[in-house]
Amino acid sequence: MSAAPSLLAAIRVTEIWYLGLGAMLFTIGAVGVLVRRNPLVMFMCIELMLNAVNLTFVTFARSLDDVGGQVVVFFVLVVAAAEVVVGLGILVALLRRRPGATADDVAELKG
Amino acid sequence: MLGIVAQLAPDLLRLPPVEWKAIVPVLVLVGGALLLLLVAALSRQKPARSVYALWTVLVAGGAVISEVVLWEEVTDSARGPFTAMAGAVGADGFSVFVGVVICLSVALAALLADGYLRRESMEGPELYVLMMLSGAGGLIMASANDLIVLFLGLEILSIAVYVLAAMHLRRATSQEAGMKYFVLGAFSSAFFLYGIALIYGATGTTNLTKIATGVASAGAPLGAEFRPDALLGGTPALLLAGFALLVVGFGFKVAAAPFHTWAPDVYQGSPTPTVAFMASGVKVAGFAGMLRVFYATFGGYRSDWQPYLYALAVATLIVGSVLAVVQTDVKRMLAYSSISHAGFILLGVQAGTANGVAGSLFYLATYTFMVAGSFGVVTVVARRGDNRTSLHEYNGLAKREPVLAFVFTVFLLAQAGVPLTAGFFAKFYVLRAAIDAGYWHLAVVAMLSAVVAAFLYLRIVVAMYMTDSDPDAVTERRLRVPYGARLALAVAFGATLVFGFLPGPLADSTQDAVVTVVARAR
Amino acid sequence: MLDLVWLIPTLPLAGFLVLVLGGRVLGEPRAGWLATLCCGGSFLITALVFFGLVDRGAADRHFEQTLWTWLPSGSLHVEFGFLVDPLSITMALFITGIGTLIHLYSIGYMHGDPKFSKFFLYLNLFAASMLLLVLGNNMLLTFLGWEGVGACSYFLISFWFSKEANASAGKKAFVTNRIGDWGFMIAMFLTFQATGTLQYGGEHGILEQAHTLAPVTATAIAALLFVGACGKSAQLPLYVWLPDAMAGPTPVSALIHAATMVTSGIYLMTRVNPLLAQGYDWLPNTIAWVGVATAFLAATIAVAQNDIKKILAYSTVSQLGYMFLAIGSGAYVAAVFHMVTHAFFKALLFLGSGSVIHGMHEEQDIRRMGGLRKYMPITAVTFIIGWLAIAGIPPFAGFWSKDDILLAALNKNPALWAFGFVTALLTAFYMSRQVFLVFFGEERFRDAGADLPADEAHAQAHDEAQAEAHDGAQDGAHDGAGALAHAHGVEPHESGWHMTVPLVVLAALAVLGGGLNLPFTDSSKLLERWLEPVLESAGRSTETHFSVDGSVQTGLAIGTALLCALAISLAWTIYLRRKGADAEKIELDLFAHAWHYDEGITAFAGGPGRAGFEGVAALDRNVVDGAVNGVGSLVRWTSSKLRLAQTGYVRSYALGIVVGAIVLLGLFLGKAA
Amino acid sequence: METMQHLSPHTPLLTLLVVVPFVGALILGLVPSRRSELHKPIAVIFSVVAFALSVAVLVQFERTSGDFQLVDSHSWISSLGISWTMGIDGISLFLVVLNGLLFPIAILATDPHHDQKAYYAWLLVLEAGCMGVFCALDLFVFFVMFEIVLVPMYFLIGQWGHGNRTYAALKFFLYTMFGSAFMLVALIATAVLHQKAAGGALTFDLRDIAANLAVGKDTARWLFLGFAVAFAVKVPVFPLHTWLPDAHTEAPTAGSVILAGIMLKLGTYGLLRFGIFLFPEAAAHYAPLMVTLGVIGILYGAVVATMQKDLKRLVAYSSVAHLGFIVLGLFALTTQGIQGGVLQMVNHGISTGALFLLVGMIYERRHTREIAKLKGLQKPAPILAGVFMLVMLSSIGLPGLNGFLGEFLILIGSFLTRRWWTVAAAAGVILAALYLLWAYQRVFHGEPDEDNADMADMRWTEGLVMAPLLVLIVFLGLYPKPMLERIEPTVDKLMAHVQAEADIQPPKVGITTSATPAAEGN
Amino acid sequence: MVDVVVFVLAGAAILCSAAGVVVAGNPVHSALSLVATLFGVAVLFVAQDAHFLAAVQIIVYAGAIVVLFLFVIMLLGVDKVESLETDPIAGQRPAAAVVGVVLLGASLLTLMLTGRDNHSPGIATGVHSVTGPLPDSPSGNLRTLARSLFTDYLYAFEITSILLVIAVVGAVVLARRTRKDEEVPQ
Repeated sequence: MSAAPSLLAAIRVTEIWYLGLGAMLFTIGAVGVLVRRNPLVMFMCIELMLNAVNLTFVTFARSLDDVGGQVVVFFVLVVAAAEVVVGLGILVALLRRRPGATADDVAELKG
Repeated sequence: MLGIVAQLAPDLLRLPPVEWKAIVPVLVLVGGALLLLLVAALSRQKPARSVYALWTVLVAGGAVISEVVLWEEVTDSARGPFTAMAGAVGADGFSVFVGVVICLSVALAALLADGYLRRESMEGPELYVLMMLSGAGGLIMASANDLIVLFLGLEILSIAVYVLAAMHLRRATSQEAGMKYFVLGAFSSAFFLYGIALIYGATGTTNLTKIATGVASAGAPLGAEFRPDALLGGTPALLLAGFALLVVGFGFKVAAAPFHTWAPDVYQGSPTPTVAFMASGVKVAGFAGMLRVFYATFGGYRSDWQPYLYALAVATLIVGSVLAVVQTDVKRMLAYSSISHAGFILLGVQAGTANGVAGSLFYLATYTFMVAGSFGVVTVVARRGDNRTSLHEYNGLAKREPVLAFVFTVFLLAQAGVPLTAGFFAKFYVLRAAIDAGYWHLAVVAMLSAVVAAFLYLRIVVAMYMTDSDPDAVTERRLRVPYGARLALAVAFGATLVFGFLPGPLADSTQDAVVTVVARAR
Repeated sequence: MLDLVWLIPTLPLAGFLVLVLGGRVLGEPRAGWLATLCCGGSFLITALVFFGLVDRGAADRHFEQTLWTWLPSGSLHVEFGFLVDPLSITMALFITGIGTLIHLYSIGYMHGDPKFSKFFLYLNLFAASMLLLVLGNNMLLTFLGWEGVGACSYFLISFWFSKEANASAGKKAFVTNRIGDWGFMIAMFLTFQATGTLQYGGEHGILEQAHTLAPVTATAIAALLFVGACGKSAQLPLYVWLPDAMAGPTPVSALIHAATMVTSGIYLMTRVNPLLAQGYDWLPNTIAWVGVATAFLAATIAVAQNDIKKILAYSTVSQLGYMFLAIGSGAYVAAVFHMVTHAFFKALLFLGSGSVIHGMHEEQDIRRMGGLRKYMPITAVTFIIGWLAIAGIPPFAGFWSKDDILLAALNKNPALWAFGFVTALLTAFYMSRQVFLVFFGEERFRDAGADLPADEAHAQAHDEAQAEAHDGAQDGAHDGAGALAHAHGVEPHESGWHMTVPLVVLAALAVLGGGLNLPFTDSSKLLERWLEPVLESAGRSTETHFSVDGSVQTGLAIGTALLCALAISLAWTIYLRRKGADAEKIELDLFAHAWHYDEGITAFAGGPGRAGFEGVAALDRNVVDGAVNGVGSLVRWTSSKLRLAQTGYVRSYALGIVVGAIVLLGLFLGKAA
Repeated sequence: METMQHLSPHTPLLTLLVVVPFVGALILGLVPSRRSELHKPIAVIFSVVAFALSVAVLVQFERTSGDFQLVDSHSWISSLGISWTMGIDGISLFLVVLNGLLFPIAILATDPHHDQKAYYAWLLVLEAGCMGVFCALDLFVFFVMFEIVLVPMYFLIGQWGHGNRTYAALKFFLYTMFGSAFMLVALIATAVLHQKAAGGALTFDLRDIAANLAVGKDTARWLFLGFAVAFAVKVPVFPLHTWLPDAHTEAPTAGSVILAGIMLKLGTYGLLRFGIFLFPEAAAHYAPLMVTLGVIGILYGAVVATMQKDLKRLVAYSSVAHLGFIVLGLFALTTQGIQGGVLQMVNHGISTGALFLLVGMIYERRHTREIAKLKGLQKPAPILAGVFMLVMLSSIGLPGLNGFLGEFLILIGSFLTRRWWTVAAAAGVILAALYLLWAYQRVFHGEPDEDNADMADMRWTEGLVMAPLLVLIVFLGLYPKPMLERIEPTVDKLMAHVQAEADIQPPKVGITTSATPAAEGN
Repeated sequence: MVDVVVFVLAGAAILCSAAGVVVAGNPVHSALSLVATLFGVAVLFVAQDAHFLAAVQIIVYAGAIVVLFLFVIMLLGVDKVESLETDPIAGQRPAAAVVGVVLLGASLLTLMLTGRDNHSPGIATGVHSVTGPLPDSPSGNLRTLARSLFTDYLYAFEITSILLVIAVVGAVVLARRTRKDEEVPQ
């Protein structure tokens, strides 16, 4: 009975757990951008990537005992918000002209 | 408000001193943009549209003046570069030089935009506002002394340009360009940010001065050539991965292969004056960030990043020149050419020497004129709808519009690197830097790619001078060259030739503008 | 008087310049007279210089005059100057002398030609060049004359350029000569390297230095010069241009292609005789064998020719072969002697044939002649004199000179002599054949064209190209004349005095020319004594020490003459008595086709040669330029493939960015790992 | 002449040589297009003034000195040590005069059928550039001039050329630029490495660098190759020659004259000045290669010329052969070879220039250059034929005409060091006779068909324009001493330099200098 | 032990919902999955003592940004289910899979390499507390953060305003309607 908790207790959640999780999240986001055609979902995937970065920053902030890493997350949030606004604006302008268009449909310019 | 707080609770919040001088150029641009926005929004009857452009030029000019004032200080040997805003801003010759170039790019693009907006029946001062704000972002990047500030500047610059790209609401390709630019830009920003995070983890700070000068665990500075690995053995993988991801971000902004893919599509689809800004201002800002981070901050890690910039330069040179060969759209051709120019500028960056930085700066400055002029001509020739950009539209242009054709030819030849144009000296300086640093093989690759790229410029010249006009083009109305565009073309033309004959003063200033680690707080 | 030497080439040159500028204004016949006067004046000056030279002692007969420094470059220093010595002045004398006669003759011959003045312009230029050739005091100036005469020869062969064949013949002559000139040039280079100079005379001249040269060098230089001589003097293997050169107007054939230009090879070899002496023995042997082979070969060919000029052309080749036989045998005097006598009688024969052609209205086929002695008596008589001279019948000039050569050959190698001897018989035979068919027998020109034997049709066809060339003589306006003559027959007539006077003078010289060097006593060997200063430097005695004694010599001479007479009677039997019934037994196809040599070369040049050139041109187009365009195509192809990556799909671009990021990450991590 | 003597020695004659035609071009640019009657006179006046200046240079030239003369130096870009340094010696003197002579002739001899103004302006720019190439003593200035001439020639071919002109113009530009790519890299490397090794400031001064080239042997060889490629393309040396037939064939007459007469000499001049003079040891090391290529060029060019169906193309290939001689002569590294090479540069300019003028006259009358369509022209046009014959014989290398002496000196010079190459090269003399005489036969001989029967003979104006060339052909063939004695001191000096630097012995000539004759090794 | 459980649960939630964002055919589902992911990340923020950030994460991200997404979905009616069976771009999906694996591998490799080379425990090799140490108590978090934001990061803070202006102007410009008849023919 006590073996399992002690084993669990022996396991410490170190920074690499968080960083690894961040890397996974980042990768999922990146892959999402590659495989989804709906531009909205692509934006969401980019948000996933930004979140992964945020997680990384917070983790580093803790291991370095430095507040700077946490402050950065604020700015990332602002940037994410601004990006989404403009991105959705572009999307609105685009989809208003071509309702239901996917990212693949917008491929007139090429070569 | 913060001031009030600070006054009320001095021990709670000790505001850093604000070095106005260092941020005046940014403030001028932002203030000018906001003023324009307010006036345009509040005034009953709309002012003449040219006023917007004029205002933008004035604001950019004001920013340039404030930069020049700053230049006097930072290049003064007694005073020199300084940091401001709690070390977030680094005011040095480099930031000033780049700032001036970006302001020029804003002004030129604004002049082009004037006639363009009227022709395309597009409204509003927003384009100018966004351009000025974007320019402010560029200035922020140039003077950023903190990776976060750099990132914010990059986003300010980019997000505004995403909007600019998508702004021509009646052209489907404009939105397509905007969408592509946005998605890919945000995507690459995420990589860039991740890179910042890794570097933060590796160094413990995002402040460039602190990174560069280093803070040992004991808290004693190790000097400019600080390398943590000197203590630990080998550059930490975290830092190296950070470099790689930063290169992704910068590479995207400057359109270096393999992160260039957006450029042709976006250049082709976006409103042409915007493209002029994109190809000059955005590229300049991207390279400014790159130089600040790699050359100045991580100069001690030169041997780590040089090989990869080398590879990037080779790929960019080849892709830019080779892919241009089969294009039939002039805007697209110029897009590829701008990629190959990025490769040339990378030559200077990767040399990792003061000469290299100076060469890159010279290249960027002169390229701004050449490319703004080129896209200026494209703007004019594209006619209403902004879609007459195919090569055959240029057939026989020399017969119909001899002056325009000649001016365009000069821009094209300058881009090809023909002597007695600024473009030649631009190539000369970066080549010299590369060779000086021992990278003669890269110089050879670059020159060979220039030969391939020359084909593209000559093709346009062939169309203009050696091909007969399309039958319907002859019967069409003559092209109207708006006054703004005339002015812009004249300035660009003059600069291209003047710097082609007398590059000395400009080259000397680039020597003063070599980026350094700004460590002195004023 | 020797100072006047510069006037010798200058006078014809002046004539040339005047004719260039004002030839058309002068018109006919003044242009011709001007040219003749210039040449004649030159002859007079030459004579003056000659006497000036004679006045000097035998040891002092060497005079140089430098006009200006021509080519100064480092240690190379070439003057534009003249060398007067017995050899050059002998050459100059007969060049100007015969030249003047032929100028005069041409006034009549070229009468009515629209390019009358141009013809004389070329003739004067030729005379000037030829005189530079022989009078030049260095190899380079000789070469200037050498190529100059080649160019004039080219101009004159293709004088009636409207006919393709004439133009081709001219080109062929020039190009073939150039092959020889290649040797000449290399010889000059080697000479310069070995001796540091190109001057003949003087203390440091080539001739003085010759005996200090390594034998191998001397041999090489001489051999290369001999290559040049082979070209200019139409020896194997380069003789092919000379028969074709008959496309030119007949006076040209007489002057250039018989009397003067073609003998410049002999002059050259004689000039550099010290080199030959210093060199290895195989070279003189080779020269002798080439000479005798050429002589024999050309004689056999001449047997089967039907063109009156072509017979003479092959005869010239054959006689030149004799001269080289003499050179190779070390008998320079004999060579020069034969050169002079040959100039007399061959010029005479050519001019005679020109007179015949003229009188026959441009007919050149001897099968359509016959019995002409009645119509053109002066021509016939002089021609017959020439015939006897060349056939080696005493006391005509040819007998003496040919005899000298045969003796020298016998002395060198009996085999050489044997070939030379047979050639002499052949010469007598084919010349007799020509004389009999032209001047004797029945008159075949009235129904000409009808009686050509059928089996000769193909031979005729072979000659067509050349025949056409001659038919078309006298420019396009006269084109129909020959054909007309065939159809209706012609009434031959004697030529005017312009033409007959030179014939008579030359006939006299052909009779008396032997007197220059009679073998009876040492004092009668005028030429030998005269040339002694030039030849004694050879290091070998010019006194040929014959291994056979005098009586044998005399016997041989008489025997040869008798056998030649026999050959003549054989020709008489075949062509006059039996009217050419068995002619085909002697006029072998092989001979008619010139041993297929020229045809072979033509076939080669037109076939594999041309194909080779085409191949190189195709190589240039497809491989060398193809590589250039290929690079262009490669770039274009790469571009068109690479642009496929630019799909337009934003997701592909994102993929590209990720891949790029991974690559960079991988590279950096590779560094870290 | 009197006034020329009075020119002060400080008159910057050489700078004027460059500036005068350039100013002429600018003035032409300012004259309105519709004042077409002014264009040709202006062009003629300026080119004649330039010619007069070049004659003044000839008069002022000190005959016995092998040094650079009339040197005129002004700092241009001081930070790079670049200065506008002009000077001539015996090598460049006659090329300058030839340049001065050929341009007025080319301008007078031909008329463009459209766009007069631009045509003459480009020609004058071209003249300025060519003058600059021959006079420049600064590596950088040389390169600028070397490269700038591409532009006017590109336009001349592309706009006023014949059928396949755009292809030819593009090929010409790109091919030459390809070569220059290597040269630019090598040029910068030379200056940079020289500075590094020798210390002191960066300099591009030819004299300074050549005086003590402080780079390693292997480096110098690489640098030499870099330069050599550029010049080899320009010369053109086999197998880099294929741009030439296209460019020559499609160019307008004046373009062909200048291309053949002047621009090919830029390559040979460059090989001499920036190959042999700058890198003597490397030149000696690569001499076997260059000589071999030269010889191949002689034979190959001749063979290919023989099979050409286009008269201009034939003449173009003949240039390949003739220029092969020059390369052979230069790299024989003997006094006679180099002197012959210089002489031949001028001679080839005269005779091939004249040949192209004549072909141009035929083309103007018959509107074809195809040999098969021309026949029997000597009948309707005897004077033209005669002049053609004279020029052709000069080209064939007939003694007594100018073409021979150059070839002869080259061959005799190269024989001293490269015997067997020379033996092969001399065979080119045979082939020259073959292809030119054959061409002459096909064009001028034979009975003219009806197309050719009425061709007009040479007009007296045309004759007048040709006259100087014809006079020179004969004069220089008989009395080249005035030229040779001015060339010789420079060549002697050059040879001394080469022999000292490359550690080679002067070839032995004559028995007196050598105990065992050189022929012993035969 | 608690932190392990929290990490595992939150991590699993994050990964699952992140995967949900990617694989959900309906964009609304994706948006909701995104919210879940954001919550998970917020939990991990809390686990690392970044309480304030966790709150902001929920308010700004989940509350504002995702709502904006949903708003646009509704506005444009793009909530139609995307067919995810195939990818029209040939090879895109396998390439994405490969690239994803490699990218992840590279990232993890980076961490592992750093951990290996680093003599001190942990991955972050940087200098500690450059900007300032983290507060000991959760209550100090906000204060410390705020001070840093308004001193060290004052400039960055100020320039974010530009970003917001751009966002506003951009949205206005792009949302502007145009008349159909002015359509530019392509």
